[in-house]
Amino acid sequence: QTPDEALAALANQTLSTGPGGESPVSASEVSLTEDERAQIQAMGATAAIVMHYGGDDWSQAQINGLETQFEAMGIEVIATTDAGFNSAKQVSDIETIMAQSPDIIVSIPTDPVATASAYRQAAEAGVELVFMDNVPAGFEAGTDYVSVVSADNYGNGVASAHLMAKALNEEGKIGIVYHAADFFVTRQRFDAFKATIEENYPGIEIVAEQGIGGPDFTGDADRAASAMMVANADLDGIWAVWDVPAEGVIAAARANGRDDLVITTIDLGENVAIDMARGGFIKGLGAQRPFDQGVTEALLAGYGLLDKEAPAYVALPALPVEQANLLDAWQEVYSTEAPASVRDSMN
Amino acid sequence: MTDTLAATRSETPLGYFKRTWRQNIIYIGFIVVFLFFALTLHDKGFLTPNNILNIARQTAMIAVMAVAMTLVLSSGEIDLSVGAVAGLASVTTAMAIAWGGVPAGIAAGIMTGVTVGLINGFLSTRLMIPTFLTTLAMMGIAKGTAMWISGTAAIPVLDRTYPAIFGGGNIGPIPTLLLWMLAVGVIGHVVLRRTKFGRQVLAVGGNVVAARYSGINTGRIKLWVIVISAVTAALAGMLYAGRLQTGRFQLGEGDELSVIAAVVLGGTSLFGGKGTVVGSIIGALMIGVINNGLILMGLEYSQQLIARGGIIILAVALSQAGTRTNG
Amino acid sequence: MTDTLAATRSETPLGYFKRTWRQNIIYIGFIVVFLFFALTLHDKGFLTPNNILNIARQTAMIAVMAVAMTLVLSSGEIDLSVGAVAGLASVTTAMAIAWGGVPAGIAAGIMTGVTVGLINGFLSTRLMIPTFLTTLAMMGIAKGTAMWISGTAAIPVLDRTYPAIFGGGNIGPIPTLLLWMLAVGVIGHVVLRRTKFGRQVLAVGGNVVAARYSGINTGRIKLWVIVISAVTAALAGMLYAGRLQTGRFQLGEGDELSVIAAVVLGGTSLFGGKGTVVGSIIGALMIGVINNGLILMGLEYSQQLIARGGIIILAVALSQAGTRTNG
Amino acid sequence: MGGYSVTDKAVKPIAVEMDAISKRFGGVHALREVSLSVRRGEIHALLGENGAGKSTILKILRGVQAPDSGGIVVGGEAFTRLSPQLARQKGIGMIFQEMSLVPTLNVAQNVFLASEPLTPAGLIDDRAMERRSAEIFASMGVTVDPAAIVADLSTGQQQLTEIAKALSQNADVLVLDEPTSALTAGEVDILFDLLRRLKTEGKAIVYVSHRMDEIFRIADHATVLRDGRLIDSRPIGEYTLATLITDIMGKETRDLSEFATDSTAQDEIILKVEHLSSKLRRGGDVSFSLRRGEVLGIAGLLGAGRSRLARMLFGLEPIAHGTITLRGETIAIGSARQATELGLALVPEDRRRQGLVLNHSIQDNIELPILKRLGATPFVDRAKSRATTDELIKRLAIKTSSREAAANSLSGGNQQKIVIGKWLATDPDILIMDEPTAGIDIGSKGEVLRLVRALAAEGKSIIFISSELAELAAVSDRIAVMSDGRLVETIDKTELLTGDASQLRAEQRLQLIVQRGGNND
Ligand SMILES: Nc1ncnc2c1ncn2[C@@H]1O[C@H](COP(=O)(O)OP(=O)(O)OP(=O)(O)O)[C@@H](O)[C@H]1O
Ligand SMILES: Nc1ncnc2c1ncn2[C@@H]1O[C@H](COP(=O)(O)OP(=O)(O)OP(=O)(O)O)[C@@H](O)[C@H]1O
Ligand SMILES: O[C@@H]1[C@@H](O)[C@@H](O)CO[C@H]1O
Ligand SMILES: [Mg+2]
Ligand SMILES: [Mg+2]
Repeated sequence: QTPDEALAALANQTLSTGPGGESPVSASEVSLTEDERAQIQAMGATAAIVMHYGGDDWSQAQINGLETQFEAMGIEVIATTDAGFNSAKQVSDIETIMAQSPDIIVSIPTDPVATASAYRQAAEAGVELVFMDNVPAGFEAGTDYVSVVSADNYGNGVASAHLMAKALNEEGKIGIVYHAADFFVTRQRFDAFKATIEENYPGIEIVAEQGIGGPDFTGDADRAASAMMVANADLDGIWAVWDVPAEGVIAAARANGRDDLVITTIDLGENVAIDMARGGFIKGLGAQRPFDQGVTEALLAGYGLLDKEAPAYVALPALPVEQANLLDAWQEVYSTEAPASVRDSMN
Repeated sequence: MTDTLAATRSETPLGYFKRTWRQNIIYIGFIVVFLFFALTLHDKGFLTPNNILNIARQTAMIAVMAVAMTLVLSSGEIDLSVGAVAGLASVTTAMAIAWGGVPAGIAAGIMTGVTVGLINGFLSTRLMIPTFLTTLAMMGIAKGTAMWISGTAAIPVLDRTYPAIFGGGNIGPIPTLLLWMLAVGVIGHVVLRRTKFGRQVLAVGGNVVAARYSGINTGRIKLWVIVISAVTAALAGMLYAGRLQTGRFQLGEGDELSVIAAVVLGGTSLFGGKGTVVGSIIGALMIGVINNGLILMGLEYSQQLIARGGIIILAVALSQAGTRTNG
Repeated sequence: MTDTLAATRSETPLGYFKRTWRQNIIYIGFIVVFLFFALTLHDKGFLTPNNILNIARQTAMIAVMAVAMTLVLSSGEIDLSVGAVAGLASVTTAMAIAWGGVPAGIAAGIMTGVTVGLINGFLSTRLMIPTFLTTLAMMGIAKGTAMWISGTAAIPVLDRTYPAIFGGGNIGPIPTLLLWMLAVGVIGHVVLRRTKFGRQVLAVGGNVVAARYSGINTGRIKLWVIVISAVTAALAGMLYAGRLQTGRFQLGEGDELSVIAAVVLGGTSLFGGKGTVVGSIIGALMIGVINNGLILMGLEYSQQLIARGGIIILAVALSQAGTRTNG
Repeated sequence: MGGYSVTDKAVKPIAVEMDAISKRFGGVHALREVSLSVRRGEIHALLGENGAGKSTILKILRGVQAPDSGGIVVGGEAFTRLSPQLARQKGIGMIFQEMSLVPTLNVAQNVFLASEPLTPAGLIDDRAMERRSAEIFASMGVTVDPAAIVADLSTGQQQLTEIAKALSQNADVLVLDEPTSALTAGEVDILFDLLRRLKTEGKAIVYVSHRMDEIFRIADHATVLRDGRLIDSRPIGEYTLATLITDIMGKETRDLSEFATDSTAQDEIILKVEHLSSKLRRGGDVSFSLRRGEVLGIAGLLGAGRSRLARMLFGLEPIAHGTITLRGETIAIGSARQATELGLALVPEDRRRQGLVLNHSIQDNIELPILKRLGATPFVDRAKSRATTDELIKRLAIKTSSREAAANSLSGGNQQKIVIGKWLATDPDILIMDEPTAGIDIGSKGEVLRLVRALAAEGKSIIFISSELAELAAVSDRIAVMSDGRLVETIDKTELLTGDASQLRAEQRLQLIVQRGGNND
């Protein structure tokens, strides 16, 4: 199987499974009828968005999708919070929001264990919970929460591995810059990338792995990547766990005069898109569809309000992006045309 | 130190207020901020008992650490490791509970604090490395250790009694966290104001040379203060573990800044010699109220950050207006 | 302050070394750490010119801010907002470049620094709010503003000349970042040691009453120092924007602690009156060398954190051994 | 205003005129409509007991404090207040009582602070600064290392630096607020020569001191304040020592010459010191023994090692060689805490640095060394502490609005009294006093000396270090003379007073011995 074939196969399947092992339902199957919409409109419901981290295009696009869809459903967003990857802060955020008794909370838990009791409190107060990517420990779909909508993180990890292999002609030495924290989605990608390379590409050797802790993920990645290139003069590629660290890897490659370095990552941020458009270091990435994810979550919240039976686990497939499909991919991911900065950079 | 004595002298209440007004900035600021939110957010549940208790719960760990930090700053030192130590203690406690039950957990948490405190204290008072550097280094060491022994994972606390005592439960309608905060606050206040130890802490911070010339073992006082700070940070970590039923290295991350901010806001000098535990707790509550109020207002995170900074400055500036001539 | 004068007095080199040894801790520590890595990591490319230049590049922003922070601490103040201001300036610069090209970008970056500095300075010197609080509040305000105007997105810098000048390019084999660091360092050193302004900064930090009695306008000196710090932080942000070809609110996040650590490590007192720009730069480089060396060693992130803390303590403790009697 | 005679007026033009200056600090009236005019070519003594308002009016003149009301005329221009910068421009230079040096800078940098010589490139010329500082010190006839960091200097050297700083400004009006409180006779002589020279150059000089002999040696005119009010202002010739003291104190006071000289020393040797030398400055050698009930005075030139000796005895400076035998037992004193427990006390020479936590209250300062005695529990018995404080405030006549007042809101002399008080409260067996009367007014000085004698009579032993030979001669049973770290001679008081028993003669003989560094003829 060549990388291209593998990527093509990937387009039609979702590799991640739900928290309870549920097989994924496609987002396209989630929808509301005109009637249902009107019913929701009439409720005058309120919603809160509780994020884990707000520092990238992915989070912004999620919030965008949610706000857009909520507005269309006549639901008011009364609070948006950002925990900066800190579970204690996220618990406080949930508690605070509960003072306003929102009808809906859409959230991504920083930590399935630590935040569980706070979500539990909300669930018991009758709030409709919809999760992104990941659910708190011990939560049952249908009873405790409505549904979880996930990007296919495992699939994205796989995609970025095939893209790496493709750009390297299945041969070379690579390094990995991963998230040094036990965070569900970033761990999934890391596992998927590594497994895919090790199983499918004997010609590719992983010679360095380095975790980064944040909050300055770009700077951390820059230092890590620089050191990798110094210690392994013959390094051919580096994988970064999402686009923000990838930008640090780009800076390092540039500074070290390694114009030939191949970088792949996850998430279609503007900066990595520009680099890809220019034919720079980023040869490929697995895109999530954060805008659609947000829209789907909002719709599922509607299911909750109506007590309509919802699928337990909805997943959006991974979208492998290369220079060739960049502009279309942008359209698909963000539901808007790529910005001029990206378009003008296409060579 | 002066308030309790006012009565012994012939001074009008107004005179007393005028003399101590500057030290009481934080109380005025706190009231102003609270009233502001109470008025603007009354329909958003700000004043509901549950929300008020939430604020107390969310502030408790910061407040607990702020009590000890008041001693630290009063003695002219600083402790940047408290947040990381809290995280480490949450992990060691959770691991020990899993291994040997609640007593083991409590012992592990406290031992974590004692160990860290002795190392910090030894480096600072024997090797004369400024506490800024020792505790900054310790911040990394504690965080690294917590990540390492937990494999960066969250360690669940499955025991039911532990959370009930440490941070999770309620006694009647009152959250245990509130009781912890009150207990630590009262003890800290009495220690700083009423005990010989507290007097020595303030003297060491006010003028270390004069303290030494007065026969105070300045090194030992500093050592104690540093140990107390670390143990209190560990206690905060144990409360985090109880509240979240989890030990995790990230718990407490960044708290050092909130803690020091609460203490300085409360009127304690960064340069030593002056400290008020009550002020520190009010300082912590004020930050808690602001955080809570801004979220309830429905501001975006970016706007919350801006507003929080603005409110802190405004509260201090307003209460400071008119006292400038003394500068 | 005394080193340039040694020659005028009859003193043996050994005597001079003994007298100034304590101030030179950082140099000794730096050499020890460097040699340690050079020996253990020679086969991993630690000593390759490229790696050395990498260290310089990665350290440049911290070093640049550390130069101004040396003035700030010397004057007895503190600036916690530098990291957030760097982030904000990276965003304003990137946005202005997109709108009006490089000159607009440079103007926007510098204006950001000036504005923030004037606000910080005004609040601290006119309203007498401690800089710890003003700059902490500003940290939130700057970060919030950066998030807000950028919509938390990264703002790409598409222009090609800007990165070449600010942080991205090389002149011959030498990275421009290194030149920026050297230029700022030399200017800072001369300002602090050889100008009236620098002397007044040290006087204000050493004894503000004495400085005022000597006819120094202490408020104005502090204002200037605070403005210089903000402008330098903005410059660091502009260098970030050049190096990463992006403006983003997170750039510089957390740098305040690294910057202050570098300065304190370098021998500047947190309590004012004493400062060395060269020490601060070496302090920054030392942190850079440690970060780099530990990654090259292949340690895990958690182990790096532990080792970094340990090495900092060890380096300071070793070089401090034997000077304890003076304590 | 003021009490000038017509003839005076004709000769010397007025340099500065302060008119009806008032100043309050909270409830304290530091100054009530005080006027002061200072003439060129004249040394004008400003006198008054501790807390009379001397420093306050001078700080107003130097622009570092603002008056509540009143006016100031300098160089023909009228102001309601001055700023430090403005005062400096107007040629007003000042030596502050609570020295205004930057401890982290070196001597030369302090001397030229805010008036640094520049190189042609506009940079500070540190070499020139050191050179010129050295020249100033040379012209003063003293040696201070211009490159030494001020924090490392002794109080006396700091005072010399402060003087050099004021001189370097070449001021037209030179204000000296107790410039000699830490100086020995030799330096005082040098300073007076300098002041006389400046006077002939037409400078106006305001001089504050509690040492009455200095006033009569140097001043042309005297103004007396009491309780913030102007009492009198007249040429010095119109005063006698007795009338001047009466003006200052508001009542007649005995002066030192009436001091009882009967020794109260008992036979028991309580402290014996043999061949003591400091680790921080090698080459010292001090041996003496101290009896119960004895007052041992210690004299010496500046830098003779007297303070070092005090610190060594009190566990604050490491000892290189020698033995200390206390009550028959050889001991090693490792810290001040240990020394305190052994029944020692030290009133240190630098009240601001070593003696007080300046922004703490009087009571807080006084209770510091006696915390152990304030109750058996970990809690401070505040009632007992209050009682002790109130008693000391009364006993030492400390002028303050309350025991809660911060130490640094008190006048210099009153601060010094707190330091004495806090160590008296420990009820030590051996009391070491290092320049205890520095800055204390004549009335209180007599009280302090009487107190010392009373303690001796109770069986306490006192080591009394002083640069003021008159009081040394008055209070001591024996006087040890130190030079260059060594104790070179011990003179019995009776020996000093042989022949004719005049206090003055004794003082002069003592000075000769001190100057020579021992009676080696
Ligand atoms: N900053 C201040 N705050 C409050 N009170 C003050 C302050 N400065 C001076 N005072 C008070 O003003 C009065 C006059 O003090 P001042 O220092 O002028 O006395 P002085 O004549 O110089 O005394 P001394 O001989 O002891 O130096 C004293 O009662 C003193 O307590
Ligand atoms: N442990 C210490 N505590 C205080 N001062 C010290 C100490 N070690 C050294 N010094 C410094 O030593 C120097 C000697 O000053 P000191 O007053 O003791 O001189 P001295 O020779 O005793 O003079 P004098 O006879 O005039 O008292 C001072 O600059 C003092 O600050
Ligand atoms: O999926 C996102 C990543 O792309 C990054 O934003 C970190 O948070 C995760 O949830
Ligand atoms: Mg005075
Ligand atoms: Mg002395």
